[in-house]
Amino acid sequence: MAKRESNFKNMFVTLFLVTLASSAALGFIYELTKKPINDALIYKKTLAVHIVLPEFDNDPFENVKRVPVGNDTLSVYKGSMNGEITGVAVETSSPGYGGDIRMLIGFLPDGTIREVAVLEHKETAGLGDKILKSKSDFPVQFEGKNPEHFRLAVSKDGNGDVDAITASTISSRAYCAALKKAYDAFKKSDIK
Amino acid sequence: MSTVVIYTIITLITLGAFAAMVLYFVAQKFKVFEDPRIDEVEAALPGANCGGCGFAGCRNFAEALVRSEDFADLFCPVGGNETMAGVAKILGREPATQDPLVAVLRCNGACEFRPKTNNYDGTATCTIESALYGGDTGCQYGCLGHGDCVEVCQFDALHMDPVTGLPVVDDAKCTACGACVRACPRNLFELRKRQKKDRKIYVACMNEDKGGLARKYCAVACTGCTLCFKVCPFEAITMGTNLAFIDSEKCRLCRKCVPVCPTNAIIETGFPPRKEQVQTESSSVPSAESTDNTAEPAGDKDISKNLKKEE
Amino acid sequence: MNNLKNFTKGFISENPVFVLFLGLCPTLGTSNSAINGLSMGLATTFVLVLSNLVISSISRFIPDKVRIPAYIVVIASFVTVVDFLMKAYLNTPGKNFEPSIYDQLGIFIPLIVVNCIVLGRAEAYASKNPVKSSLIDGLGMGLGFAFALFLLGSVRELLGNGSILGFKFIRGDGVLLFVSPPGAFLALGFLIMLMRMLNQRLAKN
Amino acid sequence: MKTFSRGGVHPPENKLSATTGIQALPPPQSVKIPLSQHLGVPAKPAVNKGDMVRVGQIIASGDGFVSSNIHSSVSGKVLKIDNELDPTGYKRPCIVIEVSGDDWMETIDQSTKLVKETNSEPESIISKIREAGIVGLGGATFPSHVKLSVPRGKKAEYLIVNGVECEPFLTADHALMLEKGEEIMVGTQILKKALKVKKALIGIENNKQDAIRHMADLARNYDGIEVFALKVKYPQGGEKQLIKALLDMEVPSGGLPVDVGAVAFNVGTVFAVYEAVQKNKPLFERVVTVTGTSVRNPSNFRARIGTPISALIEASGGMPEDTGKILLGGPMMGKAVGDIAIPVIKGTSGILLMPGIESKRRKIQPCIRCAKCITVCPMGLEPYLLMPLSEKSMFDRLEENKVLDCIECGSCSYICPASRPLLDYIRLGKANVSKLIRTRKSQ
Amino acid sequence: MEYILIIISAVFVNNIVLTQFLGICPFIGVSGKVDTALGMSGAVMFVMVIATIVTYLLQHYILIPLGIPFMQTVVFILVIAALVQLVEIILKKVSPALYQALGIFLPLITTNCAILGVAILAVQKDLNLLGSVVYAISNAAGFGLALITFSGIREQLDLADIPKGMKGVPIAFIIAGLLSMAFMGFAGIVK
Amino acid sequence: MSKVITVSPSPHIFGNLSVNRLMFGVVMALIPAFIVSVVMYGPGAIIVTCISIGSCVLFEYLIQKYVLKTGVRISDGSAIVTGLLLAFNLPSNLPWWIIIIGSLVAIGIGKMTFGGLGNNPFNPALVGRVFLLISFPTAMTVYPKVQGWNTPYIISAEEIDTFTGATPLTLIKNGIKSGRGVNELLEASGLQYSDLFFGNIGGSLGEIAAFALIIGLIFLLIRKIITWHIPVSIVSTVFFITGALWLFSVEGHEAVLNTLNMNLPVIQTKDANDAIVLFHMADPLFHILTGGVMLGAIFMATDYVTSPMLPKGMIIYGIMIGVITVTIRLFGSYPEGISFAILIMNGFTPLINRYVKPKRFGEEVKNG
Ligand SMILES: Cc1cc2nc3c(=O)[nH]c(=O)nc-3n(C[C@H](O)[C@H](O)[C@H](O)COP(=O)(O)O)c2cc1C
Ligand SMILES: Cc1cc2nc3c(=O)[nH]c(=O)nc-3n(C[C@H](O)[C@H](O)[C@H](O)COP(=O)(O)O)c2cc1C
Ligand SMILES: Cc1cc2nc3c(=O)[nH]c(=O)nc-3n(C[C@H](O)[C@H](O)[C@H](O)COP(=O)(O)O)c2cc1C
Ligand SMILES: Cc1cc2nc3c(=O)[nH]c(=O)nc-3n(C[C@H](O)[C@H](O)[C@H](O)CO)c2cc1C
Ligand code: SF4
Ligand code: SF4
Ligand code: SF4
Ligand code: SF4
Ligand code: FES
Repeated sequence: MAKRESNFKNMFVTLFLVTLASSAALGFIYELTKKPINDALIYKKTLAVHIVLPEFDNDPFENVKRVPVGNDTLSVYKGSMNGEITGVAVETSSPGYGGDIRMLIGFLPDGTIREVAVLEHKETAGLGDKILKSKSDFPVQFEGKNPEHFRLAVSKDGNGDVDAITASTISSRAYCAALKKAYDAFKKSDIK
Repeated sequence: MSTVVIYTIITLITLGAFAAMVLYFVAQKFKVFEDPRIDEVEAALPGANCGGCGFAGCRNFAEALVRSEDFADLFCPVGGNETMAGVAKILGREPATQDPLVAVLRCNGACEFRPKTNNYDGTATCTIESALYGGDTGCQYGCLGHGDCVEVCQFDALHMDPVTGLPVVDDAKCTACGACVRACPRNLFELRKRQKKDRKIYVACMNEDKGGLARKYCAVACTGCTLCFKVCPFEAITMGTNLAFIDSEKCRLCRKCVPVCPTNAIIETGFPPRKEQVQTESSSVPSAESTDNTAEPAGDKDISKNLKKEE
Repeated sequence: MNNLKNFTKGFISENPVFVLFLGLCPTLGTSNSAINGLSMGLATTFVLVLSNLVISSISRFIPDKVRIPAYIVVIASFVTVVDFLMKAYLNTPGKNFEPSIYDQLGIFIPLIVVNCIVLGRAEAYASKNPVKSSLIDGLGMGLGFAFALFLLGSVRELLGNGSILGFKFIRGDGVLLFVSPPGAFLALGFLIMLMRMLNQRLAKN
Repeated sequence: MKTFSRGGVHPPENKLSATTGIQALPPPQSVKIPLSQHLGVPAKPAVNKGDMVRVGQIIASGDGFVSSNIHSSVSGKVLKIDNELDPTGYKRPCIVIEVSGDDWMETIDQSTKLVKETNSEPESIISKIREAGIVGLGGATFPSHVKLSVPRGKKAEYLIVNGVECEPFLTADHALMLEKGEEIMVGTQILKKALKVKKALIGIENNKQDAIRHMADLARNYDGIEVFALKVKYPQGGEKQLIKALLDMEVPSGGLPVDVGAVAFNVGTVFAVYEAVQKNKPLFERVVTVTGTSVRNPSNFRARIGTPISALIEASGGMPEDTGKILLGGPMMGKAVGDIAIPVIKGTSGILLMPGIESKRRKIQPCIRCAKCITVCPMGLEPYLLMPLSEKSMFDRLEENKVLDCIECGSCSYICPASRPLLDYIRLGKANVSKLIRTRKSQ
Repeated sequence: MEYILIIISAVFVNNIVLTQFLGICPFIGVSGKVDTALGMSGAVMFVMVIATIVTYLLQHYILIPLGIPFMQTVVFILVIAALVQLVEIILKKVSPALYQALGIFLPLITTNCAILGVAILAVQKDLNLLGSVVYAISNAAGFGLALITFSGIREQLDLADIPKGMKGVPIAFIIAGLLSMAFMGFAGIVK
Repeated sequence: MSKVITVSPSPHIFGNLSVNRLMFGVVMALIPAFIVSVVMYGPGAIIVTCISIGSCVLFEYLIQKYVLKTGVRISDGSAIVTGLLLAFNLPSNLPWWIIIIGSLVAIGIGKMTFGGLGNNPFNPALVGRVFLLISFPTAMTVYPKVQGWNTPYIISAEEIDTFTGATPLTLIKNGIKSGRGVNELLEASGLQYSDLFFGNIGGSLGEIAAFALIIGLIFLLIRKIITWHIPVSIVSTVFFITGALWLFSVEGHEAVLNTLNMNLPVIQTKDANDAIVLFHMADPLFHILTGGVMLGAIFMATDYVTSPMLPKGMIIYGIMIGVITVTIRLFGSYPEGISFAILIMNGFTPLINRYVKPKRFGEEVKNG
């Protein structure tokens, strides 16, 4: 009986010590890594803007404009250098084959498309996912084009200048539609 | 220290302590007794699950061992005495000892000695063939050669000899598990006491036909002529139905019986070659054989030729 | 020599993935590319080595009944540390917006804690052996695990994407199935078979 | 037209000897009469080496529960009682008799006159049948007196007479029905009386139109006997299938025909019963078909038990050159033997000589799960499954899957496109499972 | 509707074993026989639901209020380990029959990714308590579905002659791969 | 008795069925569909079929001879059937190397890893096809337009839009996705039901002509190679489920309103922006005539090795295949689901076989 008693005490004490040590250590390390973790999160959030816009020194997440286009409302971020606007990023989306394709589009002040980042998509691997720059050259054809002159529709449909992805017309159409929406928002937002 | 660290510490410690306490008390309350020795014994067994002990696997055997009063009938042939001693130590009992055994094949009816009388065309397993009829040779006792025994040996101790068409036991690998004994429909395997250097002397035949008939279909059949029986100084040989049997417990490996066998049905292994003098002894075989009234003259010549070839 | 053997056994003869079939979930889940496999393997190695170290040095003081909870707390703490570190330093998305390594490994980082290799090694080896050999054992097993993941990741990446560690050998896509879930099972199945044959070859010689 | 509902195959019928009638074969020079011609323990010899015996004399008595008496089929001297090759393919005890003359016991009524009336009581009929050593001539050689003693608590209601003869080639029953129809009718009445039943049903397959007509004509003069034509389908002659076809009742799994109130006898058995009861003649001869595609004169012989099959083959024109296989019985269930010195026994319904090319089995291929074997199995079993279970010794699952219900009809092996030896393994499985059950029971 | 989507998603589209790779060890380890697979599925269902409820409560009433969600891993695994042991002990005493059927699998479950994985995923997906329970049940069902199907195939293959090198685990992975490939057909049913 | 007598257990005679006869029967039954494919797709159909059969047989030979060393058994013809059916599941312009990968997967992974004929739990041809579909989605979803003998085998990237088109199912599915009605789509494409029946549509080699497949079915039934249970249960399940749903779709609603003057409700869902979406779908006849339903139901789901053994099991299997097919077609990403459905149910076949047993003789005692 006595032995078991002390055994229980032993168990209790051991667990107590182990948990004490481990939780103290964890708490401590948490404090240490808190800052780098936060930095990484912030970088991740702004990465897309960094990619699509030319260099800027403001915080694009201040003064976000909400611009209604059709029955949707798009967010428009602007980037400026020394107070001068260097570009405008528009968050847009359109339904593709597998679901909504969400993109961030960077325009230069004159409306030229600078760079497109796909934030989220559910297109099929090997087909629709060629909208990603890492998978094909499809997105490259938009860079440096101004939708003013470059018609944002697939050539197959007869009213556009876009070469669609083979066997993925739907994704291509969605991509164009999203871009068009963004351009409309860009124009409406009147950022100059 | 920030509050986060303090909260961390408090939460984890509380949780740990709580878990420990609950577990401890519940464990006390809901205790079920299961003999922990079963696990220990099982760990001590070879784990081959071969069934050689007569139980359905090692765990089953372990349970039986733990439950048993003594080990009288319990023995693991694979692990042998060593394992049993280990088990006995765990259970604090006297180990059962048993002389190590080894399987031998009691048929020497290789293709050359035992011509085919018909052609078997069914499924190539011994059990199925023997259920159908006496086999494709005139001997209905001998090996059928489809290797059911080889199939069941888990220790890779058996393989078919393509020339003789008979299975061969690899003494080094045989654990005397007895699987082949159970598998052979002709009951050709016997577990015999292992002697040093794997020496063995045994009658490699199970043919119960009368001598002449036996000889007619198989040149190396035991004819039941009783010569070996008469020559054995240790009464190790008994006569069955037209068949001699050498008891491995009694046999002292004197080798006297081997040369007297007129059909070379007694096999000796593990011995050094015989000296010249023995050969003269063996040349007296034909004369001894004449006491066997059923022997056919034609067979005589064959046998003596065989004997000469072997020596 | 003995230490060397202790160290190398985790690679082929006692490889946790190919031979012992432990830690299969992360193996399958994170091997869609070589770099992911390698990262996961190294993260596991980190936990394995440190927990082996700690456990073998404190095991003497731990009563049997609370052995497992105590070990789990130790291991889980190291896992959390890895989680912190990766979240801080391996959490940068790629140039083309590919998810960060931390995001790709996702749920499998906290799950290191239930990886049978870690607890298994703690139980079977570290708790019974001195610190130094436990360390070597942990390192060997961990690197063996990492090796397996890297190998599987490379195979899948090569077949599925035509690249290794992101370095492309072909234009366009590969056999896409290999980077999707079924490919993980198939590739691992065949790799285990090959490893088996290799082991047999080795055992014979 | 009636038939059984599940499974069955249609092997080519090849009834070559259907119209040849029955020839009596004279006793050979010597006979070998095995002591075990029935299920159950072998009979005990009642004569010694050197004794003189007469035709019909009891030479071995069956004492066991399912054992039966054995009578000498010839007159002459007992040469020896020794192990001889018998139809089992093993050497087993036989009484070898050297024939001299043809001296019948005087108790036997040798006339061919039909004796219709019987005054015997059921008990004395059964004891006469036992004395006469009658066993089922349909193949199973189960002692008939045992079948007639209905176990307590069960009641027989129908007597089934099995004139189906569904095995290809065999015509012994067919010939018997044509020549001894009247006797069979009387035998049926006797059996009805012994069983205390009112109805007898005779089933005959439709490929024996003449026999159906003949028997139906005769039956009109007898009370409570009905003849049914059955659609040709193997294995209609299996008693469970026959009962299903005639009465639309299924003998329960593991049960006996009496469980559904039926008792079945082969027409040959019925004829033997007639002879035993009315003529006092024990069972020492039977009708044997000798046939085969290259046999010169396929015939039906009335042969003495113990006659070596070589004598019958000789009588039908000799062994054809191309013979590759010798079967006792039909091609579906018959037993292959390796020697022609083997004697005819009570259960030998035919001798089939198969040409060498036909007797080779085809190469085994993997099972393609075509389910043909399930479709043809009259017992509703799954042979494709039973075979590997037996091969891999999974006895529990074999038992679960009713391996013991298999009647060994061979339909599954017959149909299998992959030439799998299904029945070989199923038989093995049956043997192993029965062994298992026996040890379980004894424990 | 929302719950139906959770169920379809977890059972078919994102099957926990075949596409999420959780609980592979028992999937490979105890799938030799259909009966065992049934037992294991039951045990997983039981533990998964309880564990998800407990961890949900811990997460939402202790870790988040105290501001220490990073302690998730440590706390969850500790609780799950204790819980499994508790269930085992109680089951053994209270219902030996159930213990025979399920209990023998319990030790396997402690170190099973599926339990901890589902607990963490349920939290990550921000489901409410009922949602978490539905999520746990459907994942367990998905696990059971995959495991039982798989054991059926393996039992059948016991009777076949698998090439030597493929026997056992390799062939199990091939089957899992093909099964997973077949289940890819459900892609897109739940967006 | 000149030679040695043979002894073997009974039975001693055997039926004249054999594995290669059965396989050859399937090949015969596939010939009408092959002819249609050649008529519609020209040389491409022949090239794809030859490469597929040739490489399947070759891989089987090589694996049996050099890897498994079990002895070569290609003469049983199962590899030919696999090759043929694999080809029938591919577009007629598939590059040769993809076909070879498909054959390698079908034979190597789908069949030989399990020990070859009779042991594989999954249909080898479908394993090959689905593998390719997932691995090379572009090549596997671009079908040449029907141009008879002039259809090119190799289509360059530039010409892809002119020479290729979608299958009817894809057409409808994509159309519905972009919010258009089925009738409108059918009209725009000029598709007739007779085209569906006689194969004047885009698709895999073997799936286009329902009539040729039905001829094959009749042949298989007459020769007793298969029973009706699987094909009939699959096709009728697809028909009835799509039929029932169709009644509540925009198209069915219209049709019912026009013919019976009944006003059935229409199923509605909401999209991401909370807008109401009306349910569109093609009619049941369209669903059974298009895609691989016929090919799958008649030739692939009936594969002995991978389908249940008993009629009852076959019907359960067939119904489930139908249900899964329709589910994938209407709700999944893939326009066609029969391949997946068959593979999934292949996985359940052992369980079906385990629990569905034949009625044993004497199982229930009918009389007291
Ligand atoms: C499995 C599968 C996935 C598909 N995924 C996509 C996709 O991601 N994006 C897309 O636009 N179309 C996708 N499609 C649709 C087809 O490729 C369709 O044929 C095509 O969009 C229309 O044909 P076209 O591009 O040649 O005009 C998919 C089709 C299938 C079968
Ligand atoms: C042990 C045993 C007992 C039997 N008892 C009876 C019985 O009491 N009544 C009966 O009609 N048949 C009995 N039979 C005979 C069988 O029902 C059956 O007729 C016999 O096995 C031959 O049938 P078969 O030629 O179809 O195989 C018995 C059989 C055996 C093996
Ligand atoms: C597959 C099979 C086929 C049989 N065919 C016949 C047959 O054609 N004729 C026959 O009389 N008995 C046949 N029998 C034997 C019967 O089942 C049964 O044993 C017999 O009718 C009982 O009568 P008995 O005891 O007089 O032999 C067959 C048995 C089996 C198992
Ligand atoms: C009726 C029937 C249908 C078949 N269907 C297929 C099939 O769909 N795919 C295939 O690879 N083989 C098929 N085969 C051939 C063969 O059964 C197949 O290769 C085996 O699955 C290989 O083990 C079929 C054979 C038959 C008799
Ligand atoms: S010894 Fe027995 S089991 Fe072995 S091959 Fe000979 S007969 Fe068969
Ligand atoms: S030879 Fe026989 S007794 Fe020896 S190990 Fe093999 S099976 Fe067992
Ligand atoms: S008939 Fe033969 S091939 Fe067909 S399922 Fe039965 S065993 Fe298999
Ligand atoms: S031999 Fe047995 S398993 Fe085969 S068909 Fe006949 S009853 Fe069925
Ligand atoms: S690693 Fe996931 S269950 Fe073992």
